[in-house]
Amino acid sequence: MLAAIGAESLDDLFADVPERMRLGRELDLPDGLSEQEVYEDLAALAARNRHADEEVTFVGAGMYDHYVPAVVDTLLSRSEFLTPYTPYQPEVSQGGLQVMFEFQTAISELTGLPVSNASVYEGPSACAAAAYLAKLETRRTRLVASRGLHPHSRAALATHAAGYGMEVVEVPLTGEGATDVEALAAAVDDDTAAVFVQQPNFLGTVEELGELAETGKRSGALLVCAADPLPLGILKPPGEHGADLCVGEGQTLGNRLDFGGPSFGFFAADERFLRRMPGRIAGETRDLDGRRGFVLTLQTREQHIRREKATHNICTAQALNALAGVVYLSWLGKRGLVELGELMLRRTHYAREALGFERINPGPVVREFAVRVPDIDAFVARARAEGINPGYRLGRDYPEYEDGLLVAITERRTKAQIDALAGLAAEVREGVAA
Amino acid sequence: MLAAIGAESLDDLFADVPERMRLGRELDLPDGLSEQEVYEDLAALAARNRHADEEVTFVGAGMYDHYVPAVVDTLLSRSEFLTPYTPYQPEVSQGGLQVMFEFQTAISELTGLPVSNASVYEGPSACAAAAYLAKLETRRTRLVASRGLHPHSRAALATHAAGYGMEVVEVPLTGEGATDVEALAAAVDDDTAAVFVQQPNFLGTVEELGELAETGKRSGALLVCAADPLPLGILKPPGEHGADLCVGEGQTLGNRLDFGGPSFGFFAADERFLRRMPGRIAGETRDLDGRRGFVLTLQTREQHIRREKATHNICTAQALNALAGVVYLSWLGKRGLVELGELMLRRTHYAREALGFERINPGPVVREFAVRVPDIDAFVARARAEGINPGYRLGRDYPEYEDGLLVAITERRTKAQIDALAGLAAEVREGVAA
Amino acid sequence: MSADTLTIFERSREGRRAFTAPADDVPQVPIEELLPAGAIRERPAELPEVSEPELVRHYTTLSSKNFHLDKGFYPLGSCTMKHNPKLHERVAALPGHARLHPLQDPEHAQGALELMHRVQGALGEIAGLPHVSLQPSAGSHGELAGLLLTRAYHEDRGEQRTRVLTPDTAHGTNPATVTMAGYEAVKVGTDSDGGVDLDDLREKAGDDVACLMLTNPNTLGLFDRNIEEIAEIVHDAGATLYYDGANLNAVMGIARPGDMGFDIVHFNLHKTFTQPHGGGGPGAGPIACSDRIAPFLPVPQVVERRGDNGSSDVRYDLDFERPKTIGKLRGFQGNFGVFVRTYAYIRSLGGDGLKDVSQVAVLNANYLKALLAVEGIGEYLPIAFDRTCMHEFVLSGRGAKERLGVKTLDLAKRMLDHGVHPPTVYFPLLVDEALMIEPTETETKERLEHFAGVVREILAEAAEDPEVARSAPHTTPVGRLDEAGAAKRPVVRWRPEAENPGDPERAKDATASGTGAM
Amino acid sequence: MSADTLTIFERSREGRRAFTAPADDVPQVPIEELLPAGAIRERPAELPEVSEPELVRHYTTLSSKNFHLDKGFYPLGSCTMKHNPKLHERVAALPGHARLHPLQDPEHAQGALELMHRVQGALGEIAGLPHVSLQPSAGSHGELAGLLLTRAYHEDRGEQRTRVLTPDTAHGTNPATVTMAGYEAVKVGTDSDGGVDLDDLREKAGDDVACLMLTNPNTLGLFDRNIEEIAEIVHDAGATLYYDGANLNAVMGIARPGDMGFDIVHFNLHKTFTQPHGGGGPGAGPIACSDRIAPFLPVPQVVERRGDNGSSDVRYDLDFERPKTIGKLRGFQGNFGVFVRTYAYIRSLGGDGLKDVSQVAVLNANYLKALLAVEGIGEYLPIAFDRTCMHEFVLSGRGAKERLGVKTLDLAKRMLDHGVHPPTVYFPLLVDEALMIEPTETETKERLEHFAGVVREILAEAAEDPEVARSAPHTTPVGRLDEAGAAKRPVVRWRPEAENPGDPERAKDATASGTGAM
Ligand SMILES: Cc1ncc(COP(=O)(O)O)c(C=O)c1O
Ligand SMILES: Cc1ncc(COP(=O)(O)O)c(C=O)c1O
Repeated sequence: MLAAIGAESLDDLFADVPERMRLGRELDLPDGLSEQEVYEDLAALAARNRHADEEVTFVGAGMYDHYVPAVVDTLLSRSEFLTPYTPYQPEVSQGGLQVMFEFQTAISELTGLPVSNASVYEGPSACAAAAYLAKLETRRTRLVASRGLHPHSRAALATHAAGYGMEVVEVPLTGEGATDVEALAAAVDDDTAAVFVQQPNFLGTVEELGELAETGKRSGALLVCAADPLPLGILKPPGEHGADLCVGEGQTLGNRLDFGGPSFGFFAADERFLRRMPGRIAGETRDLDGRRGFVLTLQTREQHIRREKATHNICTAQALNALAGVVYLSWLGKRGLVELGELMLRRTHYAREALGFERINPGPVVREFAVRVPDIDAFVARARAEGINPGYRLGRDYPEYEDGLLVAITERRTKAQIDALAGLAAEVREGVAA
Repeated sequence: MLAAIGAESLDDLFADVPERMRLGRELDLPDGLSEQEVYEDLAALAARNRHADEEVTFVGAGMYDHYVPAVVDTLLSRSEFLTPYTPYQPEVSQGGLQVMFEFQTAISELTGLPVSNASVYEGPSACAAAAYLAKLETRRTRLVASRGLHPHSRAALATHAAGYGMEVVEVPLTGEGATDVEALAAAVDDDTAAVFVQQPNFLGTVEELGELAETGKRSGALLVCAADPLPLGILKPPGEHGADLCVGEGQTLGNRLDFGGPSFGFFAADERFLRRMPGRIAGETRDLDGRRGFVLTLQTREQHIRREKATHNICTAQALNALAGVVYLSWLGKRGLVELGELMLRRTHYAREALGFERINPGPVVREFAVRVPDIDAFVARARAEGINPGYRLGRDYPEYEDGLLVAITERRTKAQIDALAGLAAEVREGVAA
Repeated sequence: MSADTLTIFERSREGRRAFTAPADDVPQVPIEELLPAGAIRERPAELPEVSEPELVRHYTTLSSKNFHLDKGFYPLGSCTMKHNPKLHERVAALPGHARLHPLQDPEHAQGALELMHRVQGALGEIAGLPHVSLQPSAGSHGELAGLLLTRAYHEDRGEQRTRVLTPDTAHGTNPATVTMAGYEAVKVGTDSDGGVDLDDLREKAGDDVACLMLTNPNTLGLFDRNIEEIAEIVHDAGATLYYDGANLNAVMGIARPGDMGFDIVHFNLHKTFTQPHGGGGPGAGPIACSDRIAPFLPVPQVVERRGDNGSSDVRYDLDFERPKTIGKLRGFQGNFGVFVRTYAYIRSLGGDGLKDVSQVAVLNANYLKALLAVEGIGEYLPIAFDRTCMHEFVLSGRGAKERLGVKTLDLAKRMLDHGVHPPTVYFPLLVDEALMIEPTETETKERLEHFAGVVREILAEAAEDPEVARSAPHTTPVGRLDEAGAAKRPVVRWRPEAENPGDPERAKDATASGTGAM
Repeated sequence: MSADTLTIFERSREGRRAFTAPADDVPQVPIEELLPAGAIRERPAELPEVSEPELVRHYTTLSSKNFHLDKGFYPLGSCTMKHNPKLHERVAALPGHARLHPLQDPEHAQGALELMHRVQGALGEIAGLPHVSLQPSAGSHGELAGLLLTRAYHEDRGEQRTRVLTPDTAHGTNPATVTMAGYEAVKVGTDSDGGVDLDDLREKAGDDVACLMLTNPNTLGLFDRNIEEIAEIVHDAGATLYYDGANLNAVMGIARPGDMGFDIVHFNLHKTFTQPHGGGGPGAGPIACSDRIAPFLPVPQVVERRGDNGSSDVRYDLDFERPKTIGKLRGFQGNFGVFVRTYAYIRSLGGDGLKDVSQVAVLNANYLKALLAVEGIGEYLPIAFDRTCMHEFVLSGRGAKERLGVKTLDLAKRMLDHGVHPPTVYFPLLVDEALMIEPTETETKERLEHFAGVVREILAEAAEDPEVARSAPHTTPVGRLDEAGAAKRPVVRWRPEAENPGDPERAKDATASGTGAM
């Protein structure tokens, strides 16, 4: 090969690299290993993590221990889905493109908004993307976010806002763990580009979304609802409540926990924002013979065409994870989604009742709720010793709930498991009472 | 649908089933479960098995703890390989058929015999299939089997021979754990259809195959060599030693342990037995336009054509497992097979030396060896307490080796693991010495 | 030779590899010091030398030349090509199953043994025969086990019987098994109703008969209404009645072989109980039997043992102590991975679910039969025996052959162009130009209707221009293949050019043929 | 509408389902008692109702319409379509990784944190920049992180800079990121050698410039020989020098961005460090930086902590206490599953293996470049800048367009008919009718030669009859698609017929177009 190139040695090919910049040594990394050894090394690392089959976990707070059906693995492992790049040549990418189109349809159905893109990175950065759209749309500079928005979403908003040249203002929660509507009304002004709320909110509270939307939009700001898509099977969709945009974390739809990623973010919007959406969008079209086909469409929004005028810089997104999402939703189906939602809803209320701790958000909750636990350190330690991870401690993110525990319920958490946790809770309550 | 059929109810469709034979109740089985629950039930069962990643296992005795590369899983899980039936329509089965052809080529290379079929069930029943071929070929009634042949193979021979109308005669092992050539010479007569030996034999001994073949074939019997295909990478192939047939268990080639199955059996033969082979054989041919293609060939041997005159009754075989075999061999490649064989060989001799127990088969061994362990119960218990399964106890199959332990080595058993076992062995030896 | 049909051996390039050996951590003794010279291989086996990407591409590309169940309709009669729930692959792959050594002591394999025990129990209940051995590796292996049991049973009673009866509709494995089990195969005729000809049976069922092997519903897809009488005749003759369970999918929870009078049953787990067929296996062929046959079952049996001292502790064990056993049919305990899938299936469905399976399988078959009986199809492909069918039915291609000049084989090949798999063809043998159609319960109404539409279209096309079907398929990776040539000059392994000079003559006298394999 | 292009929604039939709910084991309180009326969904989301087999078939069939890396050559420039070892999927799926909750306390996630720490260390070593954050979700997210770091750095020094420079060859994400980070994007020209135009750079590198974003080798596949001078100019202006790591595959173990003077680097783990691209993600875009930028890195950082009392115990933790941090870019700790694969890759290859990767990537590119320079190709597709290339190179379709009347788009579409994926087209923008070709190191010599043969054949065919290419592709599931029409009347979700009456006019004015997306 060198001869054909007209080079004498491999080194010749790197003649353009200035001598002084060459690494005159080997990279300081451990020696390479055989496949078997790498497998063993990684298996040993993995064994030092306590995963969700090794304990009964009530931890949620943004990612949840749902059952992922085998069809998802089967289909995602197909090389045809796993190994292509973004579908730049639609004629040999109809599989991936149609999946995107179907995904968009499913997200549109869930959110009650007519348009969706084919995925963004994940939940919190999806909020930031919504903020950017609001900025482009309104040219305003303030973002108002409920304290019920996931702490990571609020953090990501703030980080990105520094670039967008925007300020983030927070609206507190009421004593019942819901967004304070009056405070929201006070926070929103003529320079507010977008208002961010979350449904259910970080504490699991079912927000009065209609009221929040009405209030939030009063001065022309966009109402952005972050949502967990799974409970949207039983909750009125944000779009029907008047949300302009609905974004969120898609992990709950057939994706692994994966210590936090990769999963996918979704981004749905009202029709009028179609040409300002971030990321890939698949559209239906025809070929020269009139056959139905799908393409990446509205590409003039995107960085590779529009460059500095693009509506977002996103390029590689989360196509495979979005595929998991649409396969999962198709597996659940129209009825299954409702059944699963109702099961979670009932179990959540049952668990809250059974635990009997003081409630931080006493109103309606789905899939998650927050309570105050007397001597929370001891309770958590006790539960963990029993192989139960009892929930997420709110203290770090919410100093006002220093003794707060956020308890998540999925279809994997059976009544028996809830009862076991309730048994430990009873001990604590009695201990305190005694 | 019933209307189109002209039936009133589902029951109508079963009118032909006499009333008295109908099951007038539900089947007495537990109620059906959701996917998630079935998964959990099976995961709970699986957790009650101690598998080969949960201990350091030196157990072999016919199936071995080899590393199965990820490519095998990837390719076997493709629906295109996983879900078709036997390739009866070659035009839409070229994938499966070409795999069979490649598999046959690989087996032929390993065994040194020109023809191979596309798989039989597994090892021991492959011996029985060889016996049936020998019966059809020679019309004789005696089978002579070395005591070095796997006990399961000897048992399967006996079971099937009862149907074939044949008798099985056993040839003992020498004091060094190899087939006794003189006894073999004495056992073989004019009515002997086939002689069975194994390479390496059940104790791991490398048999003097040339001599056994010469002796065994003296009176016109077929020499059948059972073999573990993996060490054939470094051992002279049975075909070159004069074996007429070579059969064996394919688990070691990229198949799981699976508590004993499914794996595959292979069946290779000298050219002159081609039309007496059992099972499917793929052959190369052309289509009407002269394009290369593959078909199931020589089907007039088979049950679906020849019925009671078939050379065997096998129908469903082990195509998917055979695919694992050829993928694994292609992954290893020409050099890898040798490297792996040499690694096992060296580690086996190292382990035998390191353990220091009295040797049952002191001569050359590959991948496995047998030793006498003083107070074997205590030693095994001790090792298991340390998370080591030290080997297979020979007592049940070989009363003459009541204190015998068969120790298997694969590329997964590192020097460190061998040394750990050797440490325990030293304790026992010292304990006995003391 | 197009790159597309190169074998992996032809893709080999010196020095390439996917595998890297793990660290060689023991002393580097040369192989010559460890093995006698005569035992060492002189030249390495000519395995391919390829990189991982090329390995993956080779087999991925090959795979895409296969039709498969996950692609479309696959009504291969007698093969029960039902959907295999994807969960089954997941649970079979759990390390506790997939990485369990077969010689792990029972103490550390309690999960596996309990699973097998439960499968035994469930199969026994489904068959109505309480004693089960999971050991046989496939249906035909189960048949052989059944006849070896029959032999052992008769011999135990001091009887030497020499003949086994099989109907002329029987699957090829039945007579093939008879011979392998050392019996003479004797054919029994079929009556005008598609059932066993009772007169013929009575005549042949002498005291030299060891067994009647029967499939019920039979390979015509018909339930033999005379089953009671058949059982009586066979038992009166002192013979055993063997049930070929390949068609069990029709009657689960509806009628049990044991209740019909059968003594021994084999199950094709890979048919009735879902296993991805893998292009020709693996499967498993457990057997169930009545009390009188039980003593002879293979070893080991999976047994449940309760604590001696009246304790309720249960543990599972392998029982080798069965003095009258026929012995072992194969290594270890059978195709355990297949049992895991079977277990998952039975556990998912429960008793009523299994009954649903059979009911819908029969419903689907009868619906498709009705769709194919209409004008434009029925006159070309008349039903062989016009009765309510069970899970499958058999049409005759007689009409198409006579009136259109296209044979069943041509129709089958033309179906390939329509993206559906053809039915089983040319079987059962007693039906002229047979098409044996088994849709299974996992197919939708739309799929059945689509298939009927395809058949109609092909027939209409053949009425216009039969040549299209006769030269079909036209859209597959290869066209009709020369099977006769392949058998005449068999090339059954690849060899380097030098060793295996191309035979330019071979392509020339290509005469495409086809078989009714199954 | 052919059944083949039906969406999953169109396959829906009332009452079908794949899912069964687990036992509903808690009191059956009606939903109305648990949720306020206004919060309850009034009509169910119209998800499809399909059985598992039909679900599987639908997506399996869809999948088969994709070209993919495991099928064949995929020389998509700038995308580094290298083989993804199958091991990586296996280790990523280990339950200890895949089923680990992101909020598991560090004590019970030591394996994951150590893995991340090791990946940080390795990436730092490869980049020659010691501080690493794994958090960004993809390359462009890494770019944004880089500019937010730049902003924080300047602001921390009390400076307000307003412009960021990007070469005119830059990938679209670079200028797009500049705008999102609140800067003005300013273009820098390319010199006749294909490198940064130093004069232009000098002129624009004022003290209002915050950063120069550079790819090296750049998108022309050329290593910028003036990199030292560039770094000097940028640093003299007080700006940061940002390295777009998309092309790192060319220089691993050979030259390190840190040693070249870069301050911040992003890695496209999904390019250089193997991730199956998934049809458009997931990926990950970690960043590495120098000491002066480090205080601003996102939180949390994965850190190693040693026992206080001088003990050698090591534990890994998430560090949130970084006062100058830019904050969080996303939820949790980043795309951990991607890090597992990256780790496996680096561990498999080691330092010398990574260097081999780059050497062979460059060798393959130069070899293919040579094959495409010969007569019959070179005159139609001249190289844009005739220098030794690095891991990729850019041809211009100028010759083909002028002399044959076929555009680069036509050539690309015609390649589809030959079973190879076309290169990236129409990028970089400054090359007329560009073809950007990156073969990667995992391709064999035969593949490169085959591709060159395909190109030659297409050109020869176009010389005969350009229409074949102009109307290509001819063998794909669909022909050239009407992208303009799709954008004009966007249909971006499926709706039931009633809601979405077919627009019969749409097909008519179909004018196929194509873009040079990447
Ligand atoms: C009726 C019948 N009997 C027996 C068999 C043999 O079963 P197996 O292929 O599992 O050996 C078959 C399989 O096709 C069959 O259809
Ligand atoms: C040169 C260059 N920079 C940046 C990117 C953006 O990376 P990502 O797609 O990971 O966001 C790409 C991806 O195509 C690229 O090629």
